Amino acid sequence: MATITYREAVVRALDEELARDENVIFFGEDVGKAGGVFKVTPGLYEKYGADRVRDTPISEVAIVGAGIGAAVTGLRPVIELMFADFAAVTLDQIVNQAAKLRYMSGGQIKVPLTIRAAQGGGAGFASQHSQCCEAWFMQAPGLKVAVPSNPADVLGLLKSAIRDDNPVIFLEHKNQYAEKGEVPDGEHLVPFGVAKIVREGSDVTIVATQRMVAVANKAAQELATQGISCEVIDPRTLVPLDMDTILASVKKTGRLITVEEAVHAGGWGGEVATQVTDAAIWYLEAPVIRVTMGSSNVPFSQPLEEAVIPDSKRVVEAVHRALKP
Amino acid sequence: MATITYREAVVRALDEELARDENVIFFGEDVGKAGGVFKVTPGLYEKYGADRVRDTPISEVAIVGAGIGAAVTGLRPVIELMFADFAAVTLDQIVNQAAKLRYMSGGQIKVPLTIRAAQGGGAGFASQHSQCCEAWFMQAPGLKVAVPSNPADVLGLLKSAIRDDNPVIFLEHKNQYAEKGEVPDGEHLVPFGVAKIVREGSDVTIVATQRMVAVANKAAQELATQGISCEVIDPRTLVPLDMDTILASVKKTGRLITVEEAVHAGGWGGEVATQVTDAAIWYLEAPVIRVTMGSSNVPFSQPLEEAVIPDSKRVVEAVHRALKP
Amino acid sequence: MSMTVTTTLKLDAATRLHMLHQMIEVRSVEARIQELFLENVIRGTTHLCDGQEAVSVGMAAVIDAKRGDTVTCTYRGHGHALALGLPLKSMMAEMMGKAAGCCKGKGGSMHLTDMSKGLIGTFAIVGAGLPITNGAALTAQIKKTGAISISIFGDGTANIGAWHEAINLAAVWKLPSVFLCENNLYGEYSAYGDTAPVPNVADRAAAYNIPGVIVDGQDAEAVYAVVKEAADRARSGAGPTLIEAKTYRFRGHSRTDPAAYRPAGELAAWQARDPITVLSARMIADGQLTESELTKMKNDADQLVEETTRWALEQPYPSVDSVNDDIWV
Amino acid sequence: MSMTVTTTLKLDAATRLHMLHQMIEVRSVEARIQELFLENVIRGTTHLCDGQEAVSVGMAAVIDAKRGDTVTCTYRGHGHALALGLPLKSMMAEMMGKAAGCCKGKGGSMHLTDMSKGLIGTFAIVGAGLPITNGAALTAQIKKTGAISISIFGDGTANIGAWHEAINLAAVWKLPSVFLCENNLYGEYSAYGDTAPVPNVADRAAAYNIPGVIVDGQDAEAVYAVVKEAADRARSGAGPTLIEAKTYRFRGHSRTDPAAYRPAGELAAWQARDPITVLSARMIADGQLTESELTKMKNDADQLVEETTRWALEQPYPSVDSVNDDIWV
Ligand SMILES: Cc1ncc(C[n+]2csc(CCOP(=O)(O)OP(=O)(O)O)c2C)c(N)n1
Ligand SMILES: Cc1ncc(C[n+]2csc(CCOP(=O)(O)OP(=O)(O)O)c2C)c(N)n1
Ligand SMILES: [Mg+2]
Ligand SMILES: [Mg+2]
Repeated sequence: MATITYREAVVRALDEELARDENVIFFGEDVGKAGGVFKVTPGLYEKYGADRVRDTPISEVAIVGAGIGAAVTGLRPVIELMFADFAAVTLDQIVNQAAKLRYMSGGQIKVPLTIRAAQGGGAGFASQHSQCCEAWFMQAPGLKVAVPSNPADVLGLLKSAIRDDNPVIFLEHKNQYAEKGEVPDGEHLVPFGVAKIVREGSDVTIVATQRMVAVANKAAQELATQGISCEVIDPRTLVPLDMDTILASVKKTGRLITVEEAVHAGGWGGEVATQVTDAAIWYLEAPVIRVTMGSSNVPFSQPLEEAVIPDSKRVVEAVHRALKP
Repeated sequence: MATITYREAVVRALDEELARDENVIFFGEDVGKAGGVFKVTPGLYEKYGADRVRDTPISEVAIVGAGIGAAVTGLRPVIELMFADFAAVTLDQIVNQAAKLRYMSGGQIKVPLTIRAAQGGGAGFASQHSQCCEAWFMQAPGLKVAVPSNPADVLGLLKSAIRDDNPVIFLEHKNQYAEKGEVPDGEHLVPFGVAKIVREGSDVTIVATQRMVAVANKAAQELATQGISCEVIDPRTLVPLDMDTILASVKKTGRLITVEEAVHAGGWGGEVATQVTDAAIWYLEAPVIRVTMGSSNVPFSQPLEEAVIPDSKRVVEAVHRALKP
Repeated sequence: MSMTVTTTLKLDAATRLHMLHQMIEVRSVEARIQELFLENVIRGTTHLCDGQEAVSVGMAAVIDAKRGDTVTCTYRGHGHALALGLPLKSMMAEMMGKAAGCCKGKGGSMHLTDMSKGLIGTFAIVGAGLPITNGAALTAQIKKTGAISISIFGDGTANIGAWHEAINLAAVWKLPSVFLCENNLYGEYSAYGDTAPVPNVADRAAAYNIPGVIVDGQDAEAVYAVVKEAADRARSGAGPTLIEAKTYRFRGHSRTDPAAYRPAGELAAWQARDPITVLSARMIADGQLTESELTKMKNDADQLVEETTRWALEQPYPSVDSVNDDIWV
Repeated sequence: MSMTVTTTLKLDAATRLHMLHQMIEVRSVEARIQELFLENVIRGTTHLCDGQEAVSVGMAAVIDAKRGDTVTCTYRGHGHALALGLPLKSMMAEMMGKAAGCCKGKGGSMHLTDMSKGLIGTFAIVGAGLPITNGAALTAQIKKTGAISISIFGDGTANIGAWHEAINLAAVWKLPSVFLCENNLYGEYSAYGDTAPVPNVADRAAAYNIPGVIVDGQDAEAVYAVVKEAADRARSGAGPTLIEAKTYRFRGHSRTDPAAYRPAGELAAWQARDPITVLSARMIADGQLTESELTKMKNDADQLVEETTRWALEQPYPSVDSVNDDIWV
């Protein structure tokens, strides 16, 4: 067991897969010579050379398209879009092309492409550099979506993403890059579609992703001191989504709270909640509560930004409300 | 009361607003000289001239951007993106710029822009020309979203959209253009955020939009013959969303079914359903069921396309399930 | 500035005959498809290419799928697909949404695909194919296969961002990409000159420091020559070329377009340079073909298309259970 | 091909003094902002413009907000905003996310906006400002106000689709837009030549059949001259111009960038052509300024910035209840 940062987990996964399979290539804006804007990919350019690790012009449409075409013809490209917000300039290539080519071609085409991007707020980057964008991708059947919350999952999920024959959107939380965590020694792969029960509990089920996992845990700890037992679940991948684990937990606790660092409409919490209220409503002993950013944009000013992003206080309130007789 | 088509309602709304306010302009690909790819805008170019009604190059980013800049500086542009699927090539201008400029500028900027696009399947246009895209826009606070289901609402909502000081996404269903309906004589405005109870009922609440309203009605008629009374609600606008009307109905019926011509994840049904299960779960006597396209793309082949798009049979099944003791 | 190439290259009789044969077949297919649409046997929309067949066959003659050469094209792709070798049956069945179609009925007219023939995608979003061709070219560059990738698109496409980004990236990375523009004078119902500020699409090549070549799109041999030269250049590592084939669609943009926007006489003037006539006349002059052989070729093509149509009509639709197949690997 | 303009225009002493004063103020502000970031008084990120001040003041001297002239710029916009007249207090408060900021603390460094000064937006998405400038130009064209709109962007931006689409539309519609590129040799950490295949951004103007002009971005008067000419051309209805100002940022791309990628001596060479020195030397030579006056101007600027900083530090944050204000009209 070594302790590494979320950032180091990214580069380790890329390094291991670039070394393992010569068909793996990696490109994006300033990911090569400079080692990435988030300093996430240092050394890869020097180690694997200018052919396999490339800097690109500022051309997200061309970057994703090149990734698709290379994947269709036999490579396993990993591309970086830097800030996930920038996916909006190339959404067509992602949701209309990468996601649908296999379907439209009747299964002739395979797109083993991994698209990395950093999302999330909390650092004062304002409205155009702070969004959580998973919803854009969950709506495109054909795309898998990973949202790792810790270094071990970054490592294991990114390696699985690169080996997956489907296009994968790999969303890193930019405010977690410095977070440390233990990772197993040797090869570490985390399968898609397997949620992690981060904390066991019996009174309330809390589903959270990325930075919100820690927020949920903090709330759970505080609630434990009040004799309230929370089960915290991290889906780890949103497509595929491990509803079995979530449903089993809700059937046990009878209460569901989702915690999202995203706007309410279209968020993954809606998918989790509606699958639960369709399949397990008779088990529910409380309203299903979604803790989200509501209908807010991410402001620059610190107190305002802290007000829109869910914190443990809001999770605690939600749990109390769910437990109100 | 005149009877006009959904298509004619679009051009009537544009004509009335272009005539009423010289600040209203209209542009897009082939909307002028040719009268639009869906033959929705004939005569406007001849009537209002090449300055106010313009054909553009195939440049959706430039089109939306020009609409934003013109709106910010005092005009009330209406632009057409033809197929809503194409919004994916310019999503940044829509969700990162149009939606956020006012917020990021601390309220200095106003963007009275109306973006028209035709969405929906059923005509054999395959995966890249048949999507319902409302979810992309609902997730961007600052954008209003209209989804008219009949000629009167097209007329009244489009006129309201053009007069709105916020950016509005106006989604027409391309398979409804030929549908006829009555429209009031004289000026007809429909306010945003006011749902329409299309059919009153007491056993089940069915919320549906656009082509699914007719599907829900058909199911309701069939169910009526079985002694089951359905209330069918058409929200008409998804942002703002009239939850009061929906909640009142669910509190009366105790059962909620949403019918969407879209993929399950991220759909508006998730927003409706989770707001209900948060605010009114104690009124629910059945699982909340969402009838959607599940996790499918829209295929070309007719029998396959008919299989993915919800029909009245699936709605009837859902109602029966909701009524199962 | 771009240069105009008027080639005097003469291909051997066999190659010419093959090209002529393909063009005649495409012409016959397009006519039949239009009828089938009007009869509502085929649904949705279609974008016919008759008048532009020389581009399809000139381009296809350069492609070697075995080596890994690839092509991306647009919804106006029937001719390109057939010229690349997509079996007529697979295409006709696909047009009707039948299980025997190349895409199992899921793609239809706008998404013909045949990986075995190098046709890695037909894109219905304007400009979407160019960036993807770069990716195929990138694979060739990294794996040193000597393969190239050709992206075919129309004149109106030169105004969309994807076009600019893709050509720029290919130029910067010296990718073995070939950008082949079919300038048929219109983008939908808009004349080229109404939406672009430069006389020729190829004039824009200078902005990427790559060659811009204009060729007679009605002359299959001339198209072959410039595409071959661009392909050789790409294989040599010298990077991409932007080719503009001046051509014309004999029909409207899509099924529903009567093409009323065309000036009187324009169609007739272009029909006078029908690519089938251009090549067949040359072959007759060179003693490689007789009028009666030409007539027979046309009749044979019509008959083949008719038989294939009947065959396709009898094919079953895909089973409804297959609707969610092929979303995931 | 683009043409290089070396102007000999001499502005009057008052205008020169105003430009010099603004450049000195911007320089002082940027230095202070960098400190405040390092002290974590300002959060997030910032993109300083020192070294590029001549572009800001030369551009701003052409803008008449009263007439309706507008500007869109980028996250590297402090200098442009101040030169256009954004009050220093509004800016400093905004940098700290205070209620007194021009955007009430919601925008920060990357989104400075002042509608009253014609600054209709500062965009943090590369290329996003150009299409929006066209819209402002469209309003001017339709309302015949005689106004123009300038979009300012960097060299790396010329590779993104929005750039191509916007310049093309402006050329086709002959919009009164002016596209002003600050070529500071780098896009983030990438040298211009590594991501573009042409020597100059302005070389691409030919692809849109509009003038492409290269100007010394360290010479405020030269920048003024070319922007003025482009603005007059736009007002006359002749359409847009693409201007490339050759300049250099004296610091890294953003707060966290040590700019290790710069070749040795490059910074020094450009500092030798510091825009403040270029103009002040000329004024001293022309007897319009003395060394001591110059020194006093710099000290006064530092003092003003210091006072404004202290003022801003004492300003309150916006109330948390305001977080959802200004999403909707
Ligand atoms: C991004 C996008 N915008 C608009 C359309 C609608 N559309 C389909 S074909 C077409 C015209 C394309 O013209 P051109 O590139 O000249 O090709 P041609 O049809 O003439 O072969 C347009 C605008 C589209 N499919 N995709
Ligand atoms: C669409 C998009 N892609 C990438 C980025 C990240 N980014 C911010 S600034 C920048 C470099 C821009 O370079 P240039 O246009 O030369 O402007 P400069 O910063 O040098 O003034 C990049 C890549 C972005 N903000 N938006
Ligand atoms: Mg064309
Ligand atoms: Mg730069």
